[in-house]
Amino acid sequence: MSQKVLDALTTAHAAAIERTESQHGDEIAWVKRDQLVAVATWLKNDPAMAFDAPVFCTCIDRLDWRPLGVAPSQHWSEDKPRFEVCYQLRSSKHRHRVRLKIAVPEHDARLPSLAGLWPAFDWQERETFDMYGIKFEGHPDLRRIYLYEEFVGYPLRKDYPKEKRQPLVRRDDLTRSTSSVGKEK
Amino acid sequence: MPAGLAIAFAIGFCGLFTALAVFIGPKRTNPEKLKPFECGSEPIGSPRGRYSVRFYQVAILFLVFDIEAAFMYPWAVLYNQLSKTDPDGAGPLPAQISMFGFAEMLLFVGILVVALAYVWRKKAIGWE
Amino acid sequence: MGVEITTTRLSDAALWAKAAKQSKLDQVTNWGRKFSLFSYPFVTACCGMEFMSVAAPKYDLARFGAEFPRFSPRQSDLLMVVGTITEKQGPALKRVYDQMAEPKWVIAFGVCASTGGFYQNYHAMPGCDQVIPVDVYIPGCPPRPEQVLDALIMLMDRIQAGRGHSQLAIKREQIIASAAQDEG
Amino acid sequence: MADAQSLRQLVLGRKDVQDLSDTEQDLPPDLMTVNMGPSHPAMHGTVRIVLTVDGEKVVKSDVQPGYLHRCFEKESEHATYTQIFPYTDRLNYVSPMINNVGWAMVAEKLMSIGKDIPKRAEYIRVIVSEMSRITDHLTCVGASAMELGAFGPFLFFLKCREWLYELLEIVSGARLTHTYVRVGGVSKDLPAGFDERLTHTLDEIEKVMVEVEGLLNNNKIFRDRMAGIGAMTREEAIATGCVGPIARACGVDYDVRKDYPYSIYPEVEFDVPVGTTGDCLDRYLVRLEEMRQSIRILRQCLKQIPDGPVMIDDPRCALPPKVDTYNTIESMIRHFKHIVDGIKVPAGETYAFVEGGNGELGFFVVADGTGRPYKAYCRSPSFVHLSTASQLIHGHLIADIVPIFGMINMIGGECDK
Repeated sequence: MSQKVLDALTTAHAAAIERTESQHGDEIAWVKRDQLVAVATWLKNDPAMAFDAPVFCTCIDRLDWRPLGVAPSQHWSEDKPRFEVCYQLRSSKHRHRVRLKIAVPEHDARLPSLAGLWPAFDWQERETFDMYGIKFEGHPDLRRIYLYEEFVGYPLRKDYPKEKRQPLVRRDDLTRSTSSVGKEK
Repeated sequence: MPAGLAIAFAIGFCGLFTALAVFIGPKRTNPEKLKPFECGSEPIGSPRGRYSVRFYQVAILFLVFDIEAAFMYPWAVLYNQLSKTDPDGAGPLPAQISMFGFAEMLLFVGILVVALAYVWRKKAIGWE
Repeated sequence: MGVEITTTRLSDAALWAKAAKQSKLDQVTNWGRKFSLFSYPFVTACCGMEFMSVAAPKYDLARFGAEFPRFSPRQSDLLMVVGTITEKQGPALKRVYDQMAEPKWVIAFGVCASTGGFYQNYHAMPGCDQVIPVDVYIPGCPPRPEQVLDALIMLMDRIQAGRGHSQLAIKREQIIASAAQDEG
Repeated sequence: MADAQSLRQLVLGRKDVQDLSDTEQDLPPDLMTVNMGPSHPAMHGTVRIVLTVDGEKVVKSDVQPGYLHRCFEKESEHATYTQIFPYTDRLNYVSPMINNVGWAMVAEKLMSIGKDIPKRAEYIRVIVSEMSRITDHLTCVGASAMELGAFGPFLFFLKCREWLYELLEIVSGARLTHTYVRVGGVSKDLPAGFDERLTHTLDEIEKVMVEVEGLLNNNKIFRDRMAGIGAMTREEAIATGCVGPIARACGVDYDVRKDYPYSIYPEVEFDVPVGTTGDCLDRYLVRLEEMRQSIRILRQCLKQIPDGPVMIDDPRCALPPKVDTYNTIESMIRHFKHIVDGIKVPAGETYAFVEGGNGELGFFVVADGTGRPYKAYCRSPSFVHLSTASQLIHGHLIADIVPIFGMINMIGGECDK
C-alpha cells in the first residue's frame, strides 16, 4: 500500500530519484547523493507523506557481493559504487514506510547528514561512520560511538578480518608461554 | 558501669582494631591504587575546584538531625524508669506513670522542629 | 581463527606456595576472610540477569556470607567479573582491579568472562584473564545459579588454603623481603 | 604607606575596602566534570556519562555507549541463519524469546513462507514472547525500584521472574538463553501439563503485582523521585525514533502488534496502555499495565491454541524427521547439508520488526542466496532510547539520572549490539 509513496516521490522529485523497487513489501527509492537533503525534507514536511518517525540508518558494503541464482550482471564489480547507505523512514500518521538508498563510491565516502531533520539519525550516523567509515557532512559531532578512538580501520567492512584485535591493555605479568595460534593477521 | 570505664573500653576497642589493621594488614600501594575511584574511568577534572556552598549546608543540617536521633537512643532505653514517679521503686505505693520522660523528649524535639521549620522555609534543604 | 592461548605461569606460583607453609595466624585470618566476602559485581552483560537470580531469594547468596555487593573497590575483596569484557572495557576492569585492597580474589562469571565464549571477534576480549589474574572460572552461558554457589565454595577452599593469586603475591613479597634482610 | 596596605592585604588576604562593591557578588562555582563511568550500578555496567555539573544540577552530559559492543553484525556474517539464534538471544537478554521470534520472522519474510507457518507454532511463539515480555518488565521495574531504595519490590518481582524462568526452562531447556525458535516454527512442542502450570503462575504473578503496586504506586518517596523526572513530549519521542513503553508513555499510540500486526496477534484482544505526561512515573505505569495485558493475552492463547505440527514441513528450512534421517540416505544428506550449509535463503533484502520489550525491534537482512546472511543489521530500541538520554538528563539533579536510566531500560547487549 505504500506504492503510492513511490509514485508521489517520483512525480515530485523525478530528477532526484534514480529508480524505485519494491522487495518483500518494503518500498525502496534510490536517491541521488546531492539531492538527498531536498528529498528528505520534502518527505518529512509534505502533509501527504509526513515521514516523521526515523527507523534506522545503516550501510551495505557490496565488496564481494556474488548472490546465487542472480544474473552475473547484478554481481558487484569495480565500476559500481561499493557502499549503499540506507535510511528507513516511517510515517506515524499514514502508517506507510519507505527506505531511501544512496550509492556511495569508496574513494570519496561522503554523504550529507540527515541528523538535522531527524535527531535519531545523530547516533545512527555516528554508528555507520564508526563501522563503515562513511563521513556524514554537517553532522553535529561525528566521532566513533562504539569503538575507542585508538581503533584503526572500520570493522564492518568486508575486508576487515573478524578476529583482528587491537588490544588497549593486556596483563604485564602475563608471559605468553605457549605460542598463540594465528596471531593477529 | 561507671562512665569512665565505658569510655576506656570504647577507646581501647577502637584503638585495638586500628592498631591491628595498621600493623598486621598488608600494605601494597601502587600509583594506580592511589588515584580516586571514578567508576573505572580515568579521573577527570580536579576535586580542588570551587563548588557550591549548598553541599556544606546540607551536610551540617544532616549532622544536626542525625545527632538528635542519636540522643533518642539512651532516652528510649531509660524510658521506663523515667516514666515512674519514684524511679528506684523504693516507696510502698506502686509507681504511677509520670509524664516526665515523655515531656522531656517532647521539649528536646520541639526545639529542633522549630529549627527544621526555619530551615525548610529558607529552602536550605532542597537544591533549587 | 586467531585464538590466543595464554596460560599464567602457575609453575612459579606453586613453587612459592610450597616454600611458604601456612602459619597458624594465616589459617585463622584466612578462615575469617573466607566467610565474609564482599563482592564488587562488575556486571556488564546477560550473566547479570543470572547474578540477580543468584542474589535473589531462591538461590540466596547470603547463605554463604557473600551477599552484600559493595559498589566500590575500596570496600570489596571479591571481584565478580560478570559478562563479556570488551577491549573498550579492559582499562576500566584493570583499574577497578588495581584499586582493590589486597588480598583480593576474582571470579570469572560465565564463559564470556572466562574465555570470551562464542564472541571471538575484534572487540570481545578472549576472557578477562587477559587483563587480571582470575582465581575461579565458572563455565556456562549463563551459568546456572547452582554453578555459581559451587564456584563460591571452591573459592572459599582456595582462600582457606591461601592459594589465591593475591595471597601468593603477598607471600612471595614477604619471602623476598625476608630473604633480602637475611643477606643485608 | 603602599607597602603597609599591601602587607595588610598579604596578611589578611582580604581585598581592599574600596574593591568590595556594596554587595559581595557570589562568584559562580566552577563546573565540575564527573565520570558516571562504565562500572556503575545505575549504568547497567555498560554506559559511561561524562557529566558537567554545577553543584548537583547536570549542565552538560556526554553519554558514551559501546562498552558491550560484541559485534553482532560481524558474527552473523560468519554464521548460518540457524546459528544466529543464540546471538539474537543475547541482544536483549531480558526478553530473549522476542528477539528469536524477530529473527525467525525476517528469515521467513525473505523466504516468503510467512503465511504457511503452522498455527500452533505461531501460538507457541506468542505465548513464549509474552512470557518473555513479562520477565522484561519485571526486571526493569524491579531493578529501578531497587535503585530508588525499594528493595522489597525487587525481591518480589525476582521471585515471579524465577517462576517464569522455570517455565521457560521447561519449554526451551535454558533459563535465559533459550534459542528455542527456528526458521519455520519452533524447535520443540510445549511439554505436557504446561498450561496448568502457566495459569497457576499467572495468578500468582497477579497477586504479587497487586502487592507491589500497593507498595509503590502511592509511595511518597517513589512518586517524588519519579513524577516529573525525565519528561519527554510526543513530538520529541517521534522525532528521536523512540518506540515501546517510552513512546507510549508520551502519548504516542504506536505498538507494532497493533499497527503492523504479525503472527496471530489479530486473533487475541488486548489494549495498548498510553500515558500522558511521558515522565518516569508514566513509563512505570505503562510497563505495569503492559504486564497485565500480556497476562491477558497469555490466558486467551492458552484457550485458543490448536493442535498440529510445530514446524513447517517445507524441505527448504525444516529438518527431516529423525526416523527418516537415520533410515534414508536422502534425508541424511538433507539433514547434513541443512546443518552445515544452513538454510538457503533466496537473494534479497528486507526489514522485519516485532514488538520487543523496549519497543520496535527489527532486523534488516540482506541475503545472498547462501546459508549465511550477507548483512544482518539489528535495529535496537535501546540504542535509540539511549540517544535521548543526555537530553532527558539535562537540568535534573545527579540523583535523577538513576530513575531516568532505570525507566529507559537500556539493555547493554541490545544497545551496543
